[in-house]
Amino acid sequence: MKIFDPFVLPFVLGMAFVLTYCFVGLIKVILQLPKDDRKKFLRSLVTPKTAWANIRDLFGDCLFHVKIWKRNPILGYMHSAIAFGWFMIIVIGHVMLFTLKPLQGVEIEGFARTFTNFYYPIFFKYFAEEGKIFGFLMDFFLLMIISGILIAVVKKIHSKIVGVKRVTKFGFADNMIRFALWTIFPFRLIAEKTNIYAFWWLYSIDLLIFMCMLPFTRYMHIPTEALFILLRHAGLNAREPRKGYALAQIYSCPSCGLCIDACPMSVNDKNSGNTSAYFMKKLRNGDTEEAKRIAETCLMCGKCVKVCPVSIESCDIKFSQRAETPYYVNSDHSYLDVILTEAQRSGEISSNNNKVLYFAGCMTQLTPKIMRAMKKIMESAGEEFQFLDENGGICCGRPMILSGKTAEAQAMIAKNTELIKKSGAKKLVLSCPICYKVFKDEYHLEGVEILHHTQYINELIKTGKLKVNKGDVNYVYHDPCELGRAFEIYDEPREVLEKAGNLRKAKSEKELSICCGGSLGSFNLTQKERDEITCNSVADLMFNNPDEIVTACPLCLKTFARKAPVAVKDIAEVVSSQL
Amino acid sequence: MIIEGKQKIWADYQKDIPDDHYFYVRSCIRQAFWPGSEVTFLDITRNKLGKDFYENPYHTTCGGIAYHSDTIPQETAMTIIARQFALMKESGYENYVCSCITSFGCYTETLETWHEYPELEAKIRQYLWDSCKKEFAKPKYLAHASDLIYKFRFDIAKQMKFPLVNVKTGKPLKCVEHIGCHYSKMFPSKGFGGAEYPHVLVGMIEAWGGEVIDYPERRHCCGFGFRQYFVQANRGYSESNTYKKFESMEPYEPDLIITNCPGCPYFLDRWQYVIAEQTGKTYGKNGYGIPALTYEEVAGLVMGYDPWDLGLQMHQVAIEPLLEKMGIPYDPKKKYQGVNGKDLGQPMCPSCIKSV
Amino acid sequence: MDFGFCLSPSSHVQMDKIDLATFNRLKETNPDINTCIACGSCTATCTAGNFTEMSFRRILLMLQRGKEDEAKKMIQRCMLCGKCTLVCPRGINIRKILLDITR
Amino acid sequence: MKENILIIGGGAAGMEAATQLKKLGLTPIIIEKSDALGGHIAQWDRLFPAFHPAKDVVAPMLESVKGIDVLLNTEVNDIQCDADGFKAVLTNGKTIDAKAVVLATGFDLFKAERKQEYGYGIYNNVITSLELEKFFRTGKDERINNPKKIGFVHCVGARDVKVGNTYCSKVCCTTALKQACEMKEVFPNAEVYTFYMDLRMFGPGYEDLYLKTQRDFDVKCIRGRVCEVSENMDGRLVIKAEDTLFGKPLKMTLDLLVLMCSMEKNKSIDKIQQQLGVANNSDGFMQNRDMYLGMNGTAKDGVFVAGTCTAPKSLPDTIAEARSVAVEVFNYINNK
Repeated sequence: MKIFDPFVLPFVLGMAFVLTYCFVGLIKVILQLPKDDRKKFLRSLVTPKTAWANIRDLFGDCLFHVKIWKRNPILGYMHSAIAFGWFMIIVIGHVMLFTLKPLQGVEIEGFARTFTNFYYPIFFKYFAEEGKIFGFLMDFFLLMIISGILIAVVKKIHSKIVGVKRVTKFGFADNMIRFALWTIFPFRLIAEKTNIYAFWWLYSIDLLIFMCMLPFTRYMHIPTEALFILLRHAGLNAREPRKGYALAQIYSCPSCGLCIDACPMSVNDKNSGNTSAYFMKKLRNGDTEEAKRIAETCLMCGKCVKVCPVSIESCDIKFSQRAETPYYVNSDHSYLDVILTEAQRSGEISSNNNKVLYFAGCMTQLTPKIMRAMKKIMESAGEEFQFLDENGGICCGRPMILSGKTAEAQAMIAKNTELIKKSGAKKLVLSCPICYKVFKDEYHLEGVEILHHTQYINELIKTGKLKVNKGDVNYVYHDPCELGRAFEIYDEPREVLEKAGNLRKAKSEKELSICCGGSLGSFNLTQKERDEITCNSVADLMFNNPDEIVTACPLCLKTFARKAPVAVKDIAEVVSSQL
Repeated sequence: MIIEGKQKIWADYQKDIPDDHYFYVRSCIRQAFWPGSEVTFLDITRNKLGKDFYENPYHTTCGGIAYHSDTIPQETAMTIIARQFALMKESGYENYVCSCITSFGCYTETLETWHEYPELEAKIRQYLWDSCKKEFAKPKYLAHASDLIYKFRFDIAKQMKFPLVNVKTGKPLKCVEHIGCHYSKMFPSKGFGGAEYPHVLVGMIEAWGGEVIDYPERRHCCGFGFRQYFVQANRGYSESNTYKKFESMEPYEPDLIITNCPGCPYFLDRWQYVIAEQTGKTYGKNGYGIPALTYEEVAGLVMGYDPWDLGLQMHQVAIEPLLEKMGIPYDPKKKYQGVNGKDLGQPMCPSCIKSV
Repeated sequence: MDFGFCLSPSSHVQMDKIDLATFNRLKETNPDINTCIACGSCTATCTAGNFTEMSFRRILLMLQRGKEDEAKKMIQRCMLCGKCTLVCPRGINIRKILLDITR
Repeated sequence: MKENILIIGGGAAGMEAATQLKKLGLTPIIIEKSDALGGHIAQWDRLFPAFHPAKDVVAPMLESVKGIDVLLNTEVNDIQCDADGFKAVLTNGKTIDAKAVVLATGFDLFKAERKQEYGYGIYNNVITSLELEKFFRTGKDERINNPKKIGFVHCVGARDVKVGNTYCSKVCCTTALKQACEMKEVFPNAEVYTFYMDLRMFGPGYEDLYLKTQRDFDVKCIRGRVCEVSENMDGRLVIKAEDTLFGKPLKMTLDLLVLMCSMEKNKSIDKIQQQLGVANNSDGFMQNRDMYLGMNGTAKDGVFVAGTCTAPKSLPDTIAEARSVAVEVFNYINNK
């Protein structure tokens, strides 16, 4: 009985390398975590709730690729065939190792025993018989993997057949390791079936190539994703673009390219290089300049995060990347102090806490029709209300945060908070989702209910304060990024619109809605590039030929108005016209 | 620089004034700061050239300083001017010549205003009658004293003893000409050469052998500006104008500055001292300044008048280096002696600009 | 010696002596920066300009006239809200330029 | 008697009017005081807004007047009007009888030396827009020696009560930007500045030219009129202006200053104009009957006007007026 053959050495070498690398990487990531995060992480491992989620997602995401299945069954099959099939082969290999006991009668103990166990399951058939049941299972999963690989080959040659418009473009290393991956299993199959000695070598060498290249290519996502799932469930946030949690995410990105098609910028092929897949790749390759540029080009619409099969929070990483840019001019918003007293002196702020406080926001100042509509709605509903910024207010701070200047935003946040608290109001209504996002995330307004006007209007209708007459206009609703994807406020606006008229569907809705292109998130996009995005988004909204496009964001409104073939209205405007 | 282009303009801006029989009025500032200049003017015109220049002892200020400092209204200034014209009429003269540029500006402005608004002239006529029981006649010709020296420049050149030439090198002296703003900037046609390229001083320099320097800030005001000077806190503005001019002319290394305004030689002279005290900078060679002279002083120098008779000791910037360049003999001991040989006492020496 | 007054600095912008390094750097990445027609929309709509002297139009001019320090001082007022970019009739990416100036 | 139409002026307006009148069956006669047809436009190199070669416009015009009587180096000495029409005595002694007269006498370029503070004719490196155009045509001008800094002054002799012209000369803004771009083409490393009071980009494609001037040619437009020009020791020009947008005066040294001279009424025709009884308007140009329906007519029956003799105009406007005057003359002759 053979217990060793030199061809196992390449595999053993590769395996040893990749295990060492992953172990060092794991330690590195954990050490890089800020202290409080590390504690959180360790605690999450033993907390039953998160532990269960970990197990569920490790199987669901890593092996079965549930999320990809949901999005694209063919790709789902491709991924799970390879991942699950491979996993099963390894599992069955080990099961065989212990049940069939191929080394019976050979006395090997200690290190040598461990050593043989290391490679035995991988080359089982060369050393021992599998038996019928195991033989069938092994062949079955091997063929399953090969079927997955066949789909991958088709996808590579002609991605549209499997429903993918754009695929990530790879460099030499990524192409090479992919070729290695594709050939591992056919070689194994041939080796097992023909027992031609050379193929065992080829098989082993392929494994060596794959494992040695793994840490330096996108396939690193296979081991890293498991760690990432654990970290994610611990509820961490990326604080630095290339360290700790972010590092785990960077290596977890499989460069699958699903975000490329999802990204609104991809409407222009030139800009599809600015999508998250490439961002992660630049970070992985240490190309800081490019990563920085992409981070600052991104619209921050968050769609890539929603479609990511690995749930990589690329927007957070982009934020942390933006925060790294040094600014040599410090903000000075000390003038805000004076405004406060001025506003109080002019009696703009009174302290009647029955009132609804309305904050229009900077962008709404440019679309006064929203303010007028809100005024009319609140009057009709018999609400007592007060404007916080009728004659121009203070920026909410979100644009500063989007620029990576979180600290600088605090001045504005503090002043607005003070103004709101001084008003004594218990309900704050906002018209701008950009404001809404920062008010929800960064403001500490305990005891004040913060509502976007879509929610507020819906509430007024539901409580009977507002009567809306149903008209016969066909509306399509555009979900603003910072209302929809950020807070999943999908139903309220739709309920409101159903009351005011007929709601038609856009081609992409809710979490798949396409950014209007006007986002403050991007610095670098030119007007022309933004216009392309807008046109694409408009076309998507016009899918069912609505009479009017309705949105709930002043910036979307202004942006769409430039390019839409039909009237573009804010939801407040629609409601106020149907009173 | 295309000199033909300037010559064309000079030919266009020639004014018609007679060369004799003038009613002469003095300048408040000049008779105080440069007393030799007006004396020299009368001496040259009367005694050297044999012209009739009458000076009436009852004439007064034209009111220009008060007018430009906003302390009297225009009607008051015009009434003062009307009185001067009445004196001219009473003395039997028709041609009026003034020593002061500010006055020249005021007279021109008054005559032009009366021309446009005859009712104002009638009103002033009434004011003058009410206040002095005098009647005036508008002068037939109005001239500035520099216009006449310009007109006589070739006659003066004939009597010239010391041309504007450096006796050591034989090269013409580099002369900066500075025209008082009120000479022709308000009414370009009233000045020889117009407003942009006035010829009145250029003509003298050329006739007397000097070389004219045209530097970028040539047109700029000396900085007097009345209000800017009279309020102490504002004097920095005044000084800054002079500073700007000197910074601009410095690379040309001028030997002297000729002016035709009362304030300009004063400020171009005195501010050199102040600039030197404040910044340590002097614009002449070897720690000296650049002498800023009146046109009469220059005429007197070229005609061989004694420098101290011309009153050149009244200048802050030492005149001696210029006298040496021109080869004009002078007695240093007499610099601070009065007319009767009486010692006037020596002024304090400034620390940064050479005074001897 | 104290005269009770002193030379006042020239109010002239000395175009021969100004340093345009920052403006030229910005021009490389934002070629539209030259196309400002000084309409003042950015200033009129500016959230910070509602309370302060903040004016992007002037900031651009300051950079073109070598008054970089003044420009950087004024930029401190900016809240980066982006209204200026929305109203610019020449489509200048003002917000990006504002950020780039401070880098 | 032939239906002679006397056209005074052989520039764009005169040539185009003659061409159209001939097509309408009348007999135009062009009187041109210089030795060639073409007028000012023939001295131009390229036209705004799209850098179209001027000769591509002038050449077909010259081609189409072939066969029309043209008297070069000739002016009208005397003109009389009677019931039959007009009797013009020319400087060559000939007399021409005509049924109608078209004044297409065009404009004179403002004499830049009149704006003394700019020092044209005094400072070597101050040139006019016309001289720059000649440089573009011939590549020769000894004053243009690889300039590093070039300035353009708008409104020289226009919108300026000090020179007696309060009107806008209409085409100089666009011409200045065109020439500024062309200077950048010839001297890519030069810094080019234009000093404008308003930029009046009134025609199609003009605003695009303005955008291109700023963005692609990197020409710097400064709002403010140059008020003073002097020469420094190196013979370079020192100019002063106020940057009115910045609210501060500015000073800079230039190697070349181009004066965008305005259009003024061509005064060589004054005597004939008087004899014909055509008055001047408040800008000193010829007074047409009215600026809408009567733009080609004058107070005198049978006397018509076309082109820049009535106001500063662009070439397309001039050509349009020349064509319309032909129709007016045709109707006049037929309704007589």
